[in-house]
Amino acid sequence: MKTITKVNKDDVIIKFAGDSGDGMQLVGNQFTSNTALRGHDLATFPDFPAEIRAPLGTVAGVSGFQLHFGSSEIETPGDLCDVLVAMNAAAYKSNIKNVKPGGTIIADISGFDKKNMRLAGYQETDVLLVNSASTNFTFFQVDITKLTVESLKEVALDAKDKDRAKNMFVLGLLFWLYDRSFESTLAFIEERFSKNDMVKNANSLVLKAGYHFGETTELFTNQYELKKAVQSPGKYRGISGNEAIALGLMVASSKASLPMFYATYPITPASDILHFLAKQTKTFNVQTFQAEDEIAAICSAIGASFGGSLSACGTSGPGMALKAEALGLAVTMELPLVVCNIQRAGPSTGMPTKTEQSDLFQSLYGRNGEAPLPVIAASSPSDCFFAAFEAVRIALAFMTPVILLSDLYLANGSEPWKYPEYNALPEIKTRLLKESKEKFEPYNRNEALVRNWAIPGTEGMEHRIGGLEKKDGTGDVCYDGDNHHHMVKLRAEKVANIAETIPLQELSLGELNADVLIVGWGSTNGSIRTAVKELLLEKKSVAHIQIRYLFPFPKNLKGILEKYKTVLVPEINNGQLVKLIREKYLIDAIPYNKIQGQPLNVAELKNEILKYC
Amino acid sequence: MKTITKVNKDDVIIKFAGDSGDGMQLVGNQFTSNTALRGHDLATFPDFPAEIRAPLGTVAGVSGFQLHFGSSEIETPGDLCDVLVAMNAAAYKSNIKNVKPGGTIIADISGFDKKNMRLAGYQETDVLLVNSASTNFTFFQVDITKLTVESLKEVALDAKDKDRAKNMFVLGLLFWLYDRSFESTLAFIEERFSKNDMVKNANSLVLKAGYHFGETTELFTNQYELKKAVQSPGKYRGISGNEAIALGLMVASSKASLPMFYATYPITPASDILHFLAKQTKTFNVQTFQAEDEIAAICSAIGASFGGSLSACGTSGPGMALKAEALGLAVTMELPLVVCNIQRAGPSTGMPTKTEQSDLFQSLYGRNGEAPLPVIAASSPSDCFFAAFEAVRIALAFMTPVILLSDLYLANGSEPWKYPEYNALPEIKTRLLKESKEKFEPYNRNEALVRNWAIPGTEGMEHRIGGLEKKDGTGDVCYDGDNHHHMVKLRAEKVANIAETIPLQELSLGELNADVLIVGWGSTNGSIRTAVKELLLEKKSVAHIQIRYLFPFPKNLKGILEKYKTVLVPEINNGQLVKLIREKYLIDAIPYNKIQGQPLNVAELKNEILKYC
Amino acid sequence: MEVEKNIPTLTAKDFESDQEIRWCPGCGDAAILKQMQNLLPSLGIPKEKIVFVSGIGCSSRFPYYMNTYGMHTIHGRATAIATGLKLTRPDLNVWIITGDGDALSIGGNHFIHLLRRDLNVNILLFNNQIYGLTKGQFSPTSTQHQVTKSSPFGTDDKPFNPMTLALGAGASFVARSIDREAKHLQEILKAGQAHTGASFVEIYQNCHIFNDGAFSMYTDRASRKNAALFLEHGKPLLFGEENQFGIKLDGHQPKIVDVKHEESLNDLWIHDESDGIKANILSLFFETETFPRPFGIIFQKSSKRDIDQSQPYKEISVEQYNHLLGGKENWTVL
Amino acid sequence: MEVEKNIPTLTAKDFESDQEIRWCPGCGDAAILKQMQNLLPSLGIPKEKIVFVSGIGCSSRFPYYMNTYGMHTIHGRATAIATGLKLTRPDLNVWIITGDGDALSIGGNHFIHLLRRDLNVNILLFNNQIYGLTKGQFSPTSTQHQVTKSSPFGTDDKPFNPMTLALGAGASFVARSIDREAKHLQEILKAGQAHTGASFVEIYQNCHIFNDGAFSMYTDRASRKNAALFLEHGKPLLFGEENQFGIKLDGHQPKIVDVKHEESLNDLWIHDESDGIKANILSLFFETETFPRPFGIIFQKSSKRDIDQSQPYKEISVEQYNHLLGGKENWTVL
Ligand SMILES: Cc1ncc(C[n+]2csc(CCOP(=O)(O)OP(=O)(O)O)c2C)c(N)n1
Ligand SMILES: Cc1ncc(C[n+]2csc(CCOP(=O)(O)OP(=O)(O)O)c2C)c(N)n1
Ligand code: SF4
Ligand code: SF4
Ligand SMILES: [Mg+2]
Ligand SMILES: [Mg+2]
Repeated sequence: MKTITKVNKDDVIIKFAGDSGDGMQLVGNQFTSNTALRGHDLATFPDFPAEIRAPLGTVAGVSGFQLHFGSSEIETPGDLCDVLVAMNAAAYKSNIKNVKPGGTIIADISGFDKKNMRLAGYQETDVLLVNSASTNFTFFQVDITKLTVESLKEVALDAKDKDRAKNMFVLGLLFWLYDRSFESTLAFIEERFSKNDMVKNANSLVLKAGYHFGETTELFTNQYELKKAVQSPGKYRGISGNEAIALGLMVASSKASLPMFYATYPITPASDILHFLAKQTKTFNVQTFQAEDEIAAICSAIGASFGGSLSACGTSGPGMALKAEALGLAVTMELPLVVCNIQRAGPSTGMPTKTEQSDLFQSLYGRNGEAPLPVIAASSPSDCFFAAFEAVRIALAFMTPVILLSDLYLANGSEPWKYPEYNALPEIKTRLLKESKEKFEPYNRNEALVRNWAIPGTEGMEHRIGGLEKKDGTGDVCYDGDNHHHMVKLRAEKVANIAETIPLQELSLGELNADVLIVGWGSTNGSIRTAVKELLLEKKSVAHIQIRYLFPFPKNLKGILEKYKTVLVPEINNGQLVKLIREKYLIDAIPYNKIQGQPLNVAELKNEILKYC
Repeated sequence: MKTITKVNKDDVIIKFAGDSGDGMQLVGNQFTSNTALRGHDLATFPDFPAEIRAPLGTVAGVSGFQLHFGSSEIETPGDLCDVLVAMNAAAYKSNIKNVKPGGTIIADISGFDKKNMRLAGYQETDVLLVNSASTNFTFFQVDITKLTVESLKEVALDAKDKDRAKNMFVLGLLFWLYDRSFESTLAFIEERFSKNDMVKNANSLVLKAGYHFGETTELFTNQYELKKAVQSPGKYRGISGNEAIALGLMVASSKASLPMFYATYPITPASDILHFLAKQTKTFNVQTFQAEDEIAAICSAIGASFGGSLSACGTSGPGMALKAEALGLAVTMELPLVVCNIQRAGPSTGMPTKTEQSDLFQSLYGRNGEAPLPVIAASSPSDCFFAAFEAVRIALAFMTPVILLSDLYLANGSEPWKYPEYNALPEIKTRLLKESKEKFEPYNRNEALVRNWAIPGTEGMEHRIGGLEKKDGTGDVCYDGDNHHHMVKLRAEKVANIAETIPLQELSLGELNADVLIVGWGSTNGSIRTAVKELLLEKKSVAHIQIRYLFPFPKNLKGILEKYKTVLVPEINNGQLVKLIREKYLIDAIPYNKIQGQPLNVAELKNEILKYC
Repeated sequence: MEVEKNIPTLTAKDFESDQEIRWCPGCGDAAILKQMQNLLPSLGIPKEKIVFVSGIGCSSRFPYYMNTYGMHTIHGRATAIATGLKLTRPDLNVWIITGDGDALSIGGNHFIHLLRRDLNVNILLFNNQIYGLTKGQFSPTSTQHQVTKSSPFGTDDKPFNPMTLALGAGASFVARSIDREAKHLQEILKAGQAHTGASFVEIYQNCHIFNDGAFSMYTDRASRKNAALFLEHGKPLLFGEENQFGIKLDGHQPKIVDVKHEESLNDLWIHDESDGIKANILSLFFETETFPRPFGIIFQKSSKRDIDQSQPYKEISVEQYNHLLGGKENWTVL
Repeated sequence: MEVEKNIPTLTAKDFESDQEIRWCPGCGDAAILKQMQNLLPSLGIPKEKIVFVSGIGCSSRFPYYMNTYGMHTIHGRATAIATGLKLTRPDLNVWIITGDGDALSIGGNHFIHLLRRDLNVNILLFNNQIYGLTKGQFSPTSTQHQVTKSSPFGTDDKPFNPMTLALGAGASFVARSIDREAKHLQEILKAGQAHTGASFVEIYQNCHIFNDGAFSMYTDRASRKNAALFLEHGKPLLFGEENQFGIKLDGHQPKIVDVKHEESLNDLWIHDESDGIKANILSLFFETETFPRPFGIIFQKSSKRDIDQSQPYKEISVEQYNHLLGGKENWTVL
């Protein structure tokens, strides 16, 4: 028997990459849940090809799944990976530049034959997978396809189906490498293929074959071990950003005792919210509506809101553009509504499968006239839950549409989440008015300038609202100049009043008075935190805040910003938050922009920060 | 015969006001063209009721026309009027607050009977039209209706038609008061009613009756005289902002040797551009297309642009919101296109018959992703011509959509215009490519980063473009992160390059280094100029610039702004340009915002400026 | 719709709001408003359960004048807004008020989708064949070659046939009436309201400011009997001064016959609201010069949609929420 | 369209662009592409005069693969974009490529308006009854109760009948074909192209990833002869394994008859493309379970639009422009 060395690691980044048909997402997800159950912290990010099924074996068809796990806090799926699993030459080609120097590549050599080399765009004479000083990688060449088929020789599946099981071989092999048990995946196979014994059996066989291959082959002599992360006690689950938004909306509307109406039109990367919610419609007070377009989606949501539902929409950039006119209507009508924009790379259709945070300005200003509304952003997959919950709270407390910003990276990424008990979450108050002594006037307001909400069916409160300017109080159509000035100011003030109900901005890392403050928003949280943490370890004078409330800003933001010589604002856009800060506080905040369809690279960000401290 | 005193005046503001059916617009227009022919400078502004025909006699149904004319430069139709012509109680009620202390009111007492008083919302006991120290107005009560009918007793028209001619009586009377000849109006009547002798005759009779009434009645003892304005020699005409835009687009496309395509969906206050252009389609190379909505309008314009037309759209706020998504497409496709936004009061439907400048942010930022495009604004009715001409030039020189901002006040207002000869206007260059030695690549660029324009029908240049991110050069679909970053930056830089081709910002009034600089944009030019001129006469240290190029800004803007202690930015919105300046130059520019659906009040603005100098 | 007990008897007056009517005096819209106010008390629906939803246009001012719940929204979107309202509040009685531009130009898509979905709402299209509010441009129902402000040389486009369009989109109730026929209009509104599913009623409405007399052939004494065909279920198709003309089907082709001379009444086309093919033939009369314009219920069938009338708020247990929060797979850190 | 002289003879290959095809291997879209590339050389239109315009969806990738001018635009708007192109460039040969979501969901309004305006363009609707590109949500042509990613319990909505919708919007050419019938497809494309006015061709297209087999009854050996009815102008309506079934019109009602036993061929419904009423009856077969699905040209009539084929750039004199600039009334200051 071979000697196995146990190697300790703090964290590991693995990228599973193969053809769209190779089942890499499944491998990634299985390895992830196993990792989570093992008690490591982690973050994942799948990257799908733009095409549904690009031609087999081509770079365009590569599907990947990146997992970062470790024994301390994990903030991002990581820049460069320690281990690349490449199921074919195309997967190798599109990922090799993202492997750490000294990293490991596990390659299925069946995927590197002449045909696959050609499809990936290599010359027949190109030499890959060779250990050499220049590449500085460690290559493990395994004929995974062949080994899979061999392990199934007793099974009466056809060749294609046998071939398809090769992802289980990879999974088994990695389970061995990281010294895991494969019970969780066996259970998964049991459930998933419960209706097809043959396939179930085959998958289990191959999974075990992969594991045993690791155990027996001389190729691998190391096994990697990581300590459990120190996690605060509680109940955990894995969650993606889109699932978290769906849950947040559902739970919040229940906390407000309102039925929920989710109106949308499919668009990447928002569609999964619809898919998730649609499944809940029989069990919970949720209705989903796939409208004929984004305009109809938001309009139907406005109709439902008038009718007394908690209405929400989900979309992405181009769909958001189409909602502009109706958002203005919701502002004037002062109806509650949550619009989730799961951003992707623009402009126009842009790169629908790549991430970006370039719709902040659109959220703030993309409407005709003065139509202010609150904008908040989520900063991690699980944070999407709280952001959605908060969006609902604000919409109902202030009778206003709210824009909630997420993005493709949060939507598809996932992480462990210490989820709350339902009872631990606060109730949400609404402005619903069931009866009134005086004559009901729809635009009568409370101290915070918020109007009441009387819904059809409520006797004696019949009233009409609309998109023409309205007289404050009565809500009658009004063309008076002074009233209009008053109403424009009032709508702005009402939104400004939200600042009274939101938490003060907290410093996320570092000290007040450090040399540099890094100001982020949204999904850059992980990258920025990682960079700043590392710099703090290097004793650099740097601090970090991540702004959730983009409009209005927290009341103490100015005070924080003024404490720093340098304010650096990294964004995955061409500079938007940085402009808001410059304008509002007249601070010479510096933009840092990488617009490459992916999360900020931590190493590059660190280099940038180092220029200022 | 009575003695007539000739009174000299520098300028006069007259407001004609009556029921929608009273023909006040016609009176206003006739008096205006007479005034222009007489050689005075002038500015006019009609204000229509929001309803097509609100109930007769009500305040909602009042239609007005304000004319300001004089012997020196006239910048605005004026805040308060010297003379109010009130055809009924409602017209009186809605305009009396805008008459100067000491002003004159000419009232048709038939319009102040019990019924009209009630319809206007007065008590029967209310006492109007009475000269008293407290009101400080001079009232002339004339039974215009009765006098009109009397002057037509020989004419076989029915009572209703006779009644309708009363506007001619008013006109005649005012011609006498301002010592005019009525020949121009006689000629107009001749043409307008050429097909109906009876009506023609009646109108002429009444016009003369009005004039002679002035001559003979003891009521009027003053006649007012104004000197001719000192105008630079040349050919003049009266023009409204919408006409000027239509002309500017037409002439510019001809100067570029391109057919013009105007695609739109009717909306107040932009529709008149369509009405004007539609009339030219048989004679000029102009095609108009009334689309099914604003999305179809801009999309058809994009299609026509791809086909080699100079495409333009006209709309207002809500329609602009609907164009957001397609504007992004035009940005990515890098196609020339001019979109005119004739702004009105928002948000949502807002007040469609009131003016505002609140769509600046929407123009700059109202799209998904980073989708920069140039934005320019017109500053007076006649300036709309040059702004449109310039918009076309930029669109064609830079292969980009351009947003041209006007507003209801410019659109409907009019002024004398020293119009250019066709040959005096410059040719416009396009990026049309008819042949090429190398393989044609749609995203190959010149030094200014502008691509070529090859249109269908051009052999050998077949190519495909679209809204997905494109590889620079070839234009192929491209998901590469570095290319995307490059393209985002490139699109921004291309627009920034426009600053190299636009005039430097000029100081409009005052000195560099004055205490206060007033920075305006768009239609506020007249009000600001008037205020600043008056303050300069009062020896205040104040200066004024009006920014036409809102994105990108002129290169020297920073230099100008930095010369002043105080920068005050008056806008008819809640503060938009002011934010752009603050953000870009980190200057503590101060907003001044009046959002009342009408031009800035000069007196109020002066008071505001006085706070700083 | 379940009619609640003990509703105080309402009158037309109860449905008048306190807002001054701002249509041009004599506008057809006002006549339609009146019939609506006359109709509603007879339905026995409490005021607070009724919602009028409109887009933008002269006609879309309608909700302001109704003392019920109402929304005056944005151009073309009333149908979409009403869709969300009705989906979430099937207990409400929802009326959509829209114009020819609002419904068929900018709002065309939501219009056909609402008919396809066949929600239980009432759509009233005030067709004046012009854009009233924006002062006189052609609409998608303006006649071909019509001269308007935006078509000084006449329009190029042929108009929509709103009936074939609605039928083509899958409408389950299609009818036509006219502002000047008070009684007919009220009956049609009532029938539309009684229909379960989306009812579409096109109402010819005179805009005497910008398109006066567009429908005068159907209202003028001299022409109306020859130009208009009033349909009644189960009755033969007759028209003309003295009902002297009838229509029969020769195979699948309609023919006008002189009843007095040629044919017995028995051979005539008997109107059958439920016959989709006949409905289509009737609606195609629009495209001819020879056939009279049909008024009345052209088509009515039972809706294919499972219409969920009551959607009670479910009581969900805390456990269910905790289960939802916990997802499929979770673990405990101690 | 005037065909220019001396065009070098083109081959299918000339119409292939240099872009790699990125549809799922086996997608029906590729089969349609092939037929288009096969067809175009025979039309004698120079490559540079042809433009393909598409929206967004799997099918909308089409223009990238055609070596002609092309635009891949935004979701639902291909029809609107093509409208502007064709209005200003009537000399071009314009093809619109769109999907069931693109044309009938988000783009429904432009679709019906284009048919109403009847511009001389060709609209090809790739109907796979699903959203392909966004990975499997239902579309407005998905069957009622279809289970998809966004309808885990089945859809509530009934689908559009694209044929009645197009006819209802005033289409002058309406046809149906299917990806698997290469020859039929090519013939229909050719006929659509030959039609002056907007031609609408619905093409059943299999998405074997998200909605496999949606049309297998029309392609499977076992069922196709009974399920599909291939129309030919002037020929009787026959279908079945051995053409044993015919359709006749009993008055205005279609009936299926057993040709062998009951009826002589002479009594059968003879297909007449120009008969709008028959076209509607044919298109209503879609809504039945008993009648076969018609393929071929369902309707074709001459367009009502005055189609201005050539719109030459006018030479305008400087005087004309000076006159325009001077307006009606002007004066000179000396
Ligand atoms: C997005 C948008 N585009 C355009 C308009 C301008 N607009 C208001 S009403 C209207 C058309 C009115 O015609 P119709 O729907 O037939 O109603 P009518 O006034 O004739 O009753 C238009 C174009 C608008 N308000 N919003
Ligand atoms: C404004 C907008 N909304 C939504 C989308 C997302 N989207 C892209 S294609 C598509 C539908 C595709 O279905 P279909 O038109 O039937 O084409 P197929 O992919 O089936 O060929 C959707 C919803 C988008 N690109 N733009
Ligand atoms: S313009 Fe026409 S439709 Fe509008 S209110 Fe007046 S008459 Fe009625
Ligand atoms: S998803 Fe369906 S429609 Fe799209 S390319 Fe694949 S098979 Fe074709
Ligand atoms: Mg209308
Ligand atoms: Mg599809």
